[in-house]
Amino acid sequence: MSLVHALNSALDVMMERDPDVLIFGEDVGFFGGVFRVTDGLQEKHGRHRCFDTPLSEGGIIATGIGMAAEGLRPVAEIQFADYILPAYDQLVSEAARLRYRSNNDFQAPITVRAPYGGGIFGGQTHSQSPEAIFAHVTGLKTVIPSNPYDAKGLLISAIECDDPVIFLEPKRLYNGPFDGHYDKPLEPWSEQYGSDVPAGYYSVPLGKAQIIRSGSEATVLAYGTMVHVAQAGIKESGVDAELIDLRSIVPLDISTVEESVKKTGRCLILHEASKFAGFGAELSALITERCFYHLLAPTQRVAGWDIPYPHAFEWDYFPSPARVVTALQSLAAH
Amino acid sequence: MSLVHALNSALDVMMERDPDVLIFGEDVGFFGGVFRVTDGLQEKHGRHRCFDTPLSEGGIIATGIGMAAEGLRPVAEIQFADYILPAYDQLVSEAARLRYRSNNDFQAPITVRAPYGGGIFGGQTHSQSPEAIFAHVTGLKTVIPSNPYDAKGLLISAIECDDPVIFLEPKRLYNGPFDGHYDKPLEPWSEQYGSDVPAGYYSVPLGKAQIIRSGSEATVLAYGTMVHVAQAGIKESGVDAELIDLRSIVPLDISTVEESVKKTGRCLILHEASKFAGFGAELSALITERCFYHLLAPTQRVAGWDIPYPHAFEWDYFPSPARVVTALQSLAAH
Amino acid sequence: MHVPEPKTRPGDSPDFSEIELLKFAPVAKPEISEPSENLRQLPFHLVRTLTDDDVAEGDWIPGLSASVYRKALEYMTITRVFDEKLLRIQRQGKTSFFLTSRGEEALGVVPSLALRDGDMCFPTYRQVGWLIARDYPLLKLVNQIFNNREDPLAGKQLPVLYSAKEFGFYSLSGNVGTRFGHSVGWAMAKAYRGKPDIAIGFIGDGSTAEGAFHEALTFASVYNAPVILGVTNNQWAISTFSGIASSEHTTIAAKGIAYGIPGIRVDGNDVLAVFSVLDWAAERARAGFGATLIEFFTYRAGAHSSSDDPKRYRPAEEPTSWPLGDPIDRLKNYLIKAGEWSADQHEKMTKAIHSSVSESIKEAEAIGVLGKSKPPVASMFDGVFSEPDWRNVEQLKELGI
Amino acid sequence: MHVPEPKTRPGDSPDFSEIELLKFAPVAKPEISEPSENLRQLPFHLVRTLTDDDVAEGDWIPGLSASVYRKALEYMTITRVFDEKLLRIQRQGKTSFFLTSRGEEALGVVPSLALRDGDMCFPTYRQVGWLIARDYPLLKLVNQIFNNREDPLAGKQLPVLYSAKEFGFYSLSGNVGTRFGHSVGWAMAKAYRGKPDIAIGFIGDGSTAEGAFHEALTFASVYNAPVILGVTNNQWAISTFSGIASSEHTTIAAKGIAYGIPGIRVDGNDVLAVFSVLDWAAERARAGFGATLIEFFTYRAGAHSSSDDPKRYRPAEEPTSWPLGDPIDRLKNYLIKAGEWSADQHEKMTKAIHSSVSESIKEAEAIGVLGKSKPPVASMFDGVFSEPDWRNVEQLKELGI
Ligand SMILES: Cc1ncc(C[n+]2csc(CCOP(=O)(O)OP(=O)(O)O)c2C)c(N)n1
Ligand SMILES: Cc1ncc(C[n+]2csc(CCOP(=O)(O)OP(=O)(O)O)c2C)c(N)n1
Ligand SMILES: [Mg+2]
Ligand SMILES: [Mg+2]
Repeated sequence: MSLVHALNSALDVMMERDPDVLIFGEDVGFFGGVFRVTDGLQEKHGRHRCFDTPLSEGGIIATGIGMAAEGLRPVAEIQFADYILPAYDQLVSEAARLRYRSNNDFQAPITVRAPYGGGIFGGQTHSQSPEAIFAHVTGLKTVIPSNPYDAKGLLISAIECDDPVIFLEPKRLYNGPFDGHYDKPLEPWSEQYGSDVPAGYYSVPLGKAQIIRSGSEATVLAYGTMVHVAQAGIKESGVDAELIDLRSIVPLDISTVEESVKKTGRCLILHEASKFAGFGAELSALITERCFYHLLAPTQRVAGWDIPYPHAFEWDYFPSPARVVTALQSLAAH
Repeated sequence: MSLVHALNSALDVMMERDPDVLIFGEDVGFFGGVFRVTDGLQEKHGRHRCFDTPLSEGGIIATGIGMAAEGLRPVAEIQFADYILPAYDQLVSEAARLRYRSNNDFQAPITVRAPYGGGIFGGQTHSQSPEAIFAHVTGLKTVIPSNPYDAKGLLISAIECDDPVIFLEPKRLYNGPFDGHYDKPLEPWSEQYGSDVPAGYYSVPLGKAQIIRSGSEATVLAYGTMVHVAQAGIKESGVDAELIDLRSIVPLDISTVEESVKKTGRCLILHEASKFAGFGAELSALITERCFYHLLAPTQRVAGWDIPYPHAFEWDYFPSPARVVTALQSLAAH
Repeated sequence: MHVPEPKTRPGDSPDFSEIELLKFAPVAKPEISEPSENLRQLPFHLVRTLTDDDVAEGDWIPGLSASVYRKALEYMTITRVFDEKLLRIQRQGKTSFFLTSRGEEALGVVPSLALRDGDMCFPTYRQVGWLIARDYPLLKLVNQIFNNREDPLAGKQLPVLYSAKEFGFYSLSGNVGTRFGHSVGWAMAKAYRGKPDIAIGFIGDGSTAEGAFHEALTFASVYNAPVILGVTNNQWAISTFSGIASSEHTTIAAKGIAYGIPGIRVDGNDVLAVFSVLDWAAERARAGFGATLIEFFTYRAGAHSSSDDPKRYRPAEEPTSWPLGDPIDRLKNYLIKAGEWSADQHEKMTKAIHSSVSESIKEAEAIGVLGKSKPPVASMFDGVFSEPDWRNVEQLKELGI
Repeated sequence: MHVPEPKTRPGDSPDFSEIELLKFAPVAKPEISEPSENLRQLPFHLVRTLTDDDVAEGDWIPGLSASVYRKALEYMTITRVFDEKLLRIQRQGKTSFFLTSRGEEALGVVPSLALRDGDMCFPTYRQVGWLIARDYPLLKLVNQIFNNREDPLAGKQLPVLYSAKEFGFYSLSGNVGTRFGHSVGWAMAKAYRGKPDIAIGFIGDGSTAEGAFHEALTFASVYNAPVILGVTNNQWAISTFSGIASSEHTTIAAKGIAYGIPGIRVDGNDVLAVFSVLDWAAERARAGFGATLIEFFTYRAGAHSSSDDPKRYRPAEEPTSWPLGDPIDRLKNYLIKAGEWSADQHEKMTKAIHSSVSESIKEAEAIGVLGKSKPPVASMFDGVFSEPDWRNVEQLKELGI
């Protein structure tokens, strides 16, 4: 099953199980979403459970929070993560804070899905990775799957979670894995790790990382598309690295990370977002604070450059397996 | 001169020198701003140069960007940094990106002033420190002064800068320094370091940190109110620490930081914002990357807890000199 | 470039001549089923019932029994007394911040009485009257204001930013405008479930300039949400007069036309008119005709908050010159004229209120004012998420308590 | 809860009966000095001049010379041919993305001709006609679309997100709605300087739901900004019909009433009417009467973009059934009937356009299509700030070029 289908299945399963689950966003109703994630849901579950909204991200999230406060389980789609910013105030000042400020009187269990990341020649405003601006916000959970199985299980957990969850979908992985070798032919998900997706209900817990590959010489931390790039990079580097797919950055599975870095003594952090003050900085800081005396080399980051995402330079910007190789080899040399 | 007066003087000086400088925001006109930073400017320079706006942060910044694109030098006040979020999309998607995406065809030299930080019993929505969500954005500069002299000189540089600048004013320092000892009587600015402010034009460059105190055992990185807390903490700790006031976090004066940490071998980072994925993480990561082999101890962060700013617990939340002492002593012990 | 400026500033005499004119045009009351297309003149009038002679006139007399009005009178008086006393308490340094609804008491109290259990109010910070009119314990209000160990919000919120779900009162926040759209989502949820409950959202006149206002009205209109969208137009947004938020050439109620939603402007200091307009809008919502935009035309008779001094930006006599009077006085005079109330009763009631409010304050003071009593420090780490996060667990340890 | 749904979907026959009705009511043209209070009926009509018989009628005939209309005809035709050819080029994989203004060519071309040098357009992505009508070199457009080494935006932007300050064309971005308010600020700046220049901002019908729309109108109204605020209502926002963005019970033009700004709805496929309404609004702005909201009523005859297939959500015959016709055909027929143009001339012109557009494309292809030629990679680090930052300097080194 492709990642798109896995997400679609998660929504379908939850709509069947729970009449409180409503789905809405721009073009998600009759059309089924510009990436087809909500395909068929309106037809199957009716116009009142899966519907189009006005083109207003702030309005979508405000409406969703009101529904959630009433007791529904809204799942809102933001068409591209780049366009979540008009709703940033609602997410930070309201969704994230409602429980705390009301001392548990109200809660806002909304799930906000958005395709994120590059690799599809989307240019500056269809390629960004905004996870850091959510990770810093107390009260928001941020989840990023890297394969169909996790995508479905994590989305189900997100919808069931009593807290607001930002659910970032690596759009480059929707219809097939992608390891950064953009000149290779596209592969479909079938046969790939994580593409075996049960039809019914199951969940993958939020806050549990997954060790994709164990290794002894270095730890690589990644999420989303970069998990695949990491795999390619590790293979090509010849370094025996342990690869951890964080799966959710808040809550962060710190014990898995800590254990691994203490074992390997070296850490490489990957993300597509630009580097400066990105989420990789937090990971690096945590490793310093918790694993300093085990470190054999300085923790490194391979990330997007500190520039907007430039259309013509997609592959000069996107963190490549080659950069992973260089970083891993320089790490291992220490 | 107090920090409020220094800012007022910067605005006044720039309005006199440059008819393109316009000032606007909620309550900044006749009333002179809720913190009195624009006091008297409307009366002196006229209603068309300093005026009230509708209560709409998004509208304020959008209007300001349009003015800036035309060639004016708008200085917008956001009443509290907490309320900058409705304008976040304008700042990130427009102000920060206009130059790059238009390949220098247009630019957006807007200065956005906002009081930030805690220490005044403002509760959750009058106390936040949002610098990290700006630092991550390519194309935005973020400046935070810690004393009246710098405040005036930096604000003048911000207005003269051809890039959009977020200018965060530590509101707890407006009318006197504050070192975290909240039970001590308030002191005025007069006689304090940095309170000797020339009446006329001068500037302090963006991107140059200042060494407030040199020392050999550890480096302390701080900005805004925390510079004063750091001073108190260093004094009480007995550790011979070097204190660096970053003054602007983008651009960051990396060479001053690097040089100091290489010298001292230890680093403590302070900020009021909650810790997780805060700006301190970036500083910590940079230090690991650039000074690893000089480090004698793991870089530490003393920051706000990862909770919203809780009104009754102001002093349990606000990073105290005592926490600085503990951190410094533990650092120095290694 | 035009920069609007109020007609008068400190030192001038107040000039309310234009508002005087609004007083005298009777407004016909439409059927609730009337399509919004036929109601496009409505927002340019002012719905009133109580005349300057303290009698009720016109189409909009709500026809409720006098006992309801007496209740409103009592709750409004409690609200005012509460505000006065707590403002004094704040001045004494017993808490950090306070804010009153002086002059606008009807806008908290009347909706509370006009709407039902099961309905939900998404208030502004100037509507404690809603809670008071539902007999929310004053003691709990003061405990919240003091952030003491009995504070229902456990010290987490600034004074007056209450939350009381059981009383149909949504969680307040310092950010203005951000909850207006929640009322629409909440109402849509009720409609989705087929429940008869409705929502009422409020926003200040100044705050209508936020994009969130437009978004709420757009969604309310598109999905025909059973919601009343109220604007408390008290003429000021801190020091900024209402000409800066809206236009000098239209009314706030007229903004309904932009969304195909009926817009009504009502004299917010006329309790009968406020009841009547709310009933009309609530009935419309419950009958499936969708949202109504109501502009409650009133005047902020006090300072913006305890941090503000309005004498710096408006004539000191403005509050006492408001042509539409004071909501408590007008209702009292109406009831007295109608033989349903007396000066003597009023005095007695007021006295009783004074002592019961004082009582609550004393009780709360005994528990502790701000800084003298507070919930356990460890509790500040609770409620960030539904379940605690390792970061908070470690930070609690680091704090060493 | 009501979820609006278009009357027809794929498989149905298009139903435009309501729009048919709009065609036949003459609309009086007010003085530019007429206060907005007196113009509250205007937004519920549709301003037209060209009848179904291809003659011009009514108050709004702009009275420009035929040579102006011939120019408009030519530029609209260039726009259409350019769009058609480049869409094909995109389908051939020579660039990543494309988007046309098919059916809406008047809304780029006519404003460009109606406004002056010194004025500034804040366009949507469907208004390349503005640039074409100002003789911006087609070659540069194609170079941008190919992101080749001659791309004026140096490879930084998605195809069609042009910027051309010298041509009065503000920088585009993928985000919808965010520049609408910039037009207001820009206009305020001109007013502040006492210059006669005005701004024209555009936004799509779907995008009017963004808070940014409301904020722009609020600021334009309050400061009386010399700006024309245009909504290109092409009935669709990707797959979402216009009933979802605005209300089913009002018009977009009527949103002006909310701000005390005149709102006009004009047939956007009627070039004469578009000229006329723009002239009226521009004159108002220059004369100090402030902003005008114009709803350009049109139809998106093509797909949303190269990533879209409209047959999935609307009847395949909708585009050819639009009751208000095609802007190019209607203008052509009007000019022919008026004796100012001929079928023969038209054919010749079209042919010439085809070859000149093909020429430009070929020239650009010779420089290189997407991925075959690009600006130096190092240049991607330029222009983040006015001066380079050490991070970018180091990253350029890390990239090893
Ligand atoms: C988003 C946001 N911006 C600014 C403020 C600061 N502020 C608090 S109240 C206020 C004025 C509100 O005026 P209005 O909406 O008319 O309500 P009123 O106080 O008159 O009841 C302002 C600017 C805020 N609380 N939230
Ligand atoms: C802020 C934002 N949200 C969502 C999108 C995705 N998107 C691109 S175009 C579009 C529809 C726009 O419709 P409309 O405003 O009617 O303009 P049209 O395409 O019809 O000209 C959407 C939803 C976007 N570009 N920006
Ligand atoms: Mg107000
Ligand atoms: Mg459209």
